[in-house]
Amino acid sequence: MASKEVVASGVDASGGIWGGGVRPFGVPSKKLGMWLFVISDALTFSVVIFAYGYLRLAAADWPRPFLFVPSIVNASVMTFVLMTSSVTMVYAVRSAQLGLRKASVWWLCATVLCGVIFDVLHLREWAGLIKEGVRPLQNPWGTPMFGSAFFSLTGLHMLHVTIGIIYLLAVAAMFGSSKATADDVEVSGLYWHFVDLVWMFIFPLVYLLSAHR
Amino acid sequence: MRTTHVQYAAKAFVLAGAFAVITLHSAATLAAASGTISGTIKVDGTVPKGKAIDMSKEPSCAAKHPTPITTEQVMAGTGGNTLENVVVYISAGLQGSNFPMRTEPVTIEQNGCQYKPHMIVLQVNEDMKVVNSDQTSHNIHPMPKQNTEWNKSQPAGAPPIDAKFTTQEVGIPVKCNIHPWMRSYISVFNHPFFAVSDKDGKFTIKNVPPGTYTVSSWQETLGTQTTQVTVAAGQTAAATFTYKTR
Amino acid sequence: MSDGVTPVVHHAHAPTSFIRRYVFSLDHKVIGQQYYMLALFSVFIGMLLSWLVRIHLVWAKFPIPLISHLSPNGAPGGVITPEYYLSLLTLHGTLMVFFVLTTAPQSGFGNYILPIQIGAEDMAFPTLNMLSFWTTFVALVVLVSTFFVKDGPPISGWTAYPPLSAIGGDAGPGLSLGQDLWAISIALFCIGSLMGALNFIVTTLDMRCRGMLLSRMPLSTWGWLITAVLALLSFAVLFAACILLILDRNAGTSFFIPGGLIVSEKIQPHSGGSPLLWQHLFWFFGHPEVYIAIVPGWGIISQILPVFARKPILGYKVILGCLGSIAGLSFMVWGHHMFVSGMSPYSGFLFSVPTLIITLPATIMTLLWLGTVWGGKLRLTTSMLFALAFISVFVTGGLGGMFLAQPSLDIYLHATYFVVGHFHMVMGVAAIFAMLAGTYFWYPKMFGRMLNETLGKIHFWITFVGVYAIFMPMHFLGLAGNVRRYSEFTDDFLQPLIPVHKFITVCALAVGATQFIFLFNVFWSMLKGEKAPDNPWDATSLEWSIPSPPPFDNFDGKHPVVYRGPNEYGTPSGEKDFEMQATPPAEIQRRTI
Amino acid sequence: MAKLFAIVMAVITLVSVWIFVAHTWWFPTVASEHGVDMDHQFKETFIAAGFAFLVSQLGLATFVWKYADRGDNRKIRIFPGGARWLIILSLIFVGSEVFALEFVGQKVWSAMYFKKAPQDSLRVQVLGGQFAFYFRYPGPDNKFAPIHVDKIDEGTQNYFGLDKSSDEEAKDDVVTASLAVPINRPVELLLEAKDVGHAFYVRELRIQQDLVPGMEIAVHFLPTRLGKFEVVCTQLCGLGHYNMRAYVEVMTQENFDKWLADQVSQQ
Repeated sequence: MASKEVVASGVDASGGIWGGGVRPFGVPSKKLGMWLFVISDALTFSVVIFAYGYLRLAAADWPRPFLFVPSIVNASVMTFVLMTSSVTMVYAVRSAQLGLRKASVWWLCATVLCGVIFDVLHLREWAGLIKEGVRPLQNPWGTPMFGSAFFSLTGLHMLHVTIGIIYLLAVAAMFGSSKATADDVEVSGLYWHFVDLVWMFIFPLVYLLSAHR
Repeated sequence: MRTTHVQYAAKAFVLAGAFAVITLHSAATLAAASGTISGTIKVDGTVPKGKAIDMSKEPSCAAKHPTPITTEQVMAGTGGNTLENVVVYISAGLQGSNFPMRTEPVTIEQNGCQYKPHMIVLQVNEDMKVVNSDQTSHNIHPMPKQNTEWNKSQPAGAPPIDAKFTTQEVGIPVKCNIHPWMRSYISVFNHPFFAVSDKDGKFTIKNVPPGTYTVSSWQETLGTQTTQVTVAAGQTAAATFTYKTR
Repeated sequence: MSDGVTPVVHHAHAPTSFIRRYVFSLDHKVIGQQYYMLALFSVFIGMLLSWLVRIHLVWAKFPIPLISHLSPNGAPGGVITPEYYLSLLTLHGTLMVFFVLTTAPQSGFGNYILPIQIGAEDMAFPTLNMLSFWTTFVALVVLVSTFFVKDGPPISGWTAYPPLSAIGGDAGPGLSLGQDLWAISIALFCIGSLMGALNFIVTTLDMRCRGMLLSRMPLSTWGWLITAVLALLSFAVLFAACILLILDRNAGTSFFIPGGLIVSEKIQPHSGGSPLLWQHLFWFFGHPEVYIAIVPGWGIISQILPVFARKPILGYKVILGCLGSIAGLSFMVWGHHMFVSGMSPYSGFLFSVPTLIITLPATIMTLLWLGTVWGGKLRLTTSMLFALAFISVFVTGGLGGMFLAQPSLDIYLHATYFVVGHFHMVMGVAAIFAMLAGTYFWYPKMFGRMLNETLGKIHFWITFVGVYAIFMPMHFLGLAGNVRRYSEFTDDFLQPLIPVHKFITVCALAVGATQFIFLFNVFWSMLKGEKAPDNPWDATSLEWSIPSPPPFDNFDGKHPVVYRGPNEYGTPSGEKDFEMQATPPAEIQRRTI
Repeated sequence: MAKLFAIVMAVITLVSVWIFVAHTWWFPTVASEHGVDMDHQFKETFIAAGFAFLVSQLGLATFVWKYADRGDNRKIRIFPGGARWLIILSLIFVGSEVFALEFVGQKVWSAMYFKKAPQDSLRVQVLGGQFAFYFRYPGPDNKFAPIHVDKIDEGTQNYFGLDKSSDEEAKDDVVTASLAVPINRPVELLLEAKDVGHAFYVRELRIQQDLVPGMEIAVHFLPTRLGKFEVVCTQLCGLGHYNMRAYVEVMTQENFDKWLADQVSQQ
């Protein structure tokens, strides 16, 4: 009886400094932590998206202000930039794992650049809408709630992108000066891909569904 | 040494005498120089009857009214052709700003889930007491435009609430958040020359310095009327207001 | 590193500076104690608030000393106004639900015990751990500060239903700045709990020592793990909801406010929102929250019962199944808080089915606990007494749920004292009994000294009888149609029930007073209590294989190895009737020969 | 200690059950048709719950009495059959309960909410506001005039913001501060709130329904007993919540007609 127990406990052969037990996922803690964060943050986003949908369905005349030119085009460009940033991120992680520090740092910077471009385009569009008279509780077209919902949802995403930019810069700096490991780059990648993924929901929901016709 | 003593005494006597003379003189002039404005608020047409208030949700108050009381937005005075609860005040023509503060205390009583009086008039920064004589909590809630809005509850047995208003404002509606039918109006003036018409629709404004004034009357639903009045020292000037009702 | 083993932050010696050691400490043990003390503070504040509430309910005109200084407007001359009653009620609810029921059993005991029980040196992210505590601390400060702002704490209850909570000062006192601070406090609390939950999950999955298979983890650890998952998923939702509420209040949005509202004779500048949206979001968090409060309790009880019954827990894996399934179901039943809220009656009907189905795992667990008690050799320590009493009050409270789970009965019972009695019994009393059982059980390990058993027994008996005397009558009041959240019972209908309220108030005062015995016991024993041995209760899990209190890095740099599950009781080998998880088989053989 | 625990638990259990059974505090007598089924439903639930309560509490008490450690060298005993029988037992208990209560016992719910109100029912609009209920009868034209929020004024008792000068339908609307309904005629209430959330709760009629701002929610019932009952607010609505109430009186048809005529005269 007892001897069997020993065998069972011997399953873990990894002689790490802590020699921990059997890991169900074999995931490094930081990565697992980031996954969990992504899960809960995804829920936070889905609440705001749910609220957006709830109000949109409840409203009789939800505005469809986005002309193909410039709004939809602009949004598509933003989408494209963000997807590009995902690709560059993938390269950053890959080269980090291959131990190519310099390359990885450059790819990270490219990703950050895309993020900045995204933010700039986004803010430009906000400014445009505000000039057209969109406020949290009024707009020239229809249901006043449009402004609240639009600004809250896209604003929350923009906040995430901005945080991501800072985060990636920090990681790039630390990885460059070898204070961070390839794992850290990969973890930051998880966050970045998640932010991009969220945009893939917001783009059709907020822009395409509200395209002017 | 001695001489100085004498001098002091002399000075003191002179000062005292001068003071006495001055005070007596000013008092005399004030009494002599002020006049009075008085008159009646008349109404032309039938005064709409108040609607009965259903107080069943507050048994302790309903018990105080064997016959259900009615809303007080227009109160006919005796004879039916005069109006009670109309505010009359000097709205223009006053010289200077520092007028004596009135002495009689201003109190709003919450009794039987009614505000008593219905029309409260007071001076800017004059103390106002809110008293609760009921066996239930009240919540006094003035809703002014110029002054700051406030909202205080007063449980049965709680001490009176002291309040002040800092700027002139006529007809601040007051409601009780707990008993929505309770309603009164507070009017605040930066001078002491105002009055409220009594049961016979009569009003009197005393100690008005001589001069020509614009006198206004305000009624919560029928609105404001104005007239010109000239007050002579020691005389009583008449001012009459007539409201029309459908 | 190839297989993803992560090095643990090694800090073999405690930092020397006072600040790093006791204030901004990274040590999970210190943080656990900090959480425990935070909860202790909150629970006594919350209790004093409930005293004021109870006194006001039955002696409305009785001037309460000192309180008029706390709030001259809220309690002129010590007589509590209706709105201040609601403020006290709101703060009582918020403090108890968030800062006691969510904090003590999970973050308090969990932080202190979980890493030791799985044989880890510390949490996976010590810094995150410290941050989560201090965020929670700030949240508490912000919440308590509402007592001192103009016109006092919010009056919208701990559920903060809009529009009342969303339109600001016009709706009544306390709804301007007080409500803002409330929302900010809760948002902060969400962040703190999310960080904590994340940390717990990673720690439990990644930091287990050699041989600590998932199937060998003590049930208390399982309880904390499952609770962490619940918290991770539900607080994320509440967080977003709070943000939307704050936006509605300050940024001019109106997610929760429909158009054309007239509040204190002003037409509100909002339109298009829906009050039901908040209710859905809040209760999507709110129901899991109930289990966040009670699941650690279940774990703790399932851990303590075998120790003092001297026999293995009955159906270890079945209990795991029950915990898991309840956690899963708890996300499908939020609608049962909204039967009469105007939500579609069909969904109301659908929500009631999973609600009643939750009874199944709950019943199984109760029967398994009874089965564990059956045929054991019960050592009736204070800890065990509270554990047994937990079973009793949990059953009582749970059965009340059978009534409320049915929409057709909820039509009558909703928002009556039946509900108050129900959730206090199951979520308040049961969870707190689990905490007390845990306190009497782990105090020797946490503070190195034993709690005084005599004081403990006095504390237990008055509390146990008292809670029944307080909360059972509330069920009867509910049947008689006594509405909750009323600051006075002024109408003829409720007059005859006031004697019952008087009885409840008296009992509440007595039980409350008894808790000060406990408080005294806790602090007196820290200094004067008798020194605790390593394993005072003959328990098996890892925390009892190390000195009490444990050394700074728990296992003194040694790496514990686990050879068996936590339930090896009543298997006499030599003089002992239990086997510790960490005892090597070789030693057992030596002993048995 | 063990005996004491057992006795205390037994006493608590029996006293609680006795108070339930003796109906020391109980529902006020029902006054509506669906309420009868509701009470029946409650009785069934109570029997099931009471049974479970007695068994588990007294079981726990006996176990503690019987199995307390008395220092003898008695061996512990594992529950015969382990968890299996207990699981089966709870499956049976809960299964039957869910079936009985959920699928048989939902008559009331469906009667109240799934069925529409009968055609001939008396329609009354209820408006909740801080802190009072107001009621509106549509009058002969059976139409409710539109509500003009800007015209709502409690000082002049224009609770529903009616504009009698311009709206034809407003002229015959009857606005009251307390509700009266004729007996044995179905009533449909249309519930609305003007400021924050409220709820409409009448114990004797066994109705409770939230009033949600921005929604019009309909409930219907059939009053079957004469009497004057309390309408109270059960959704926390502000400082006057405890005092937000009105009265509903179930009258004979002729009394109701008299009452209505009297109200018309007061408009």
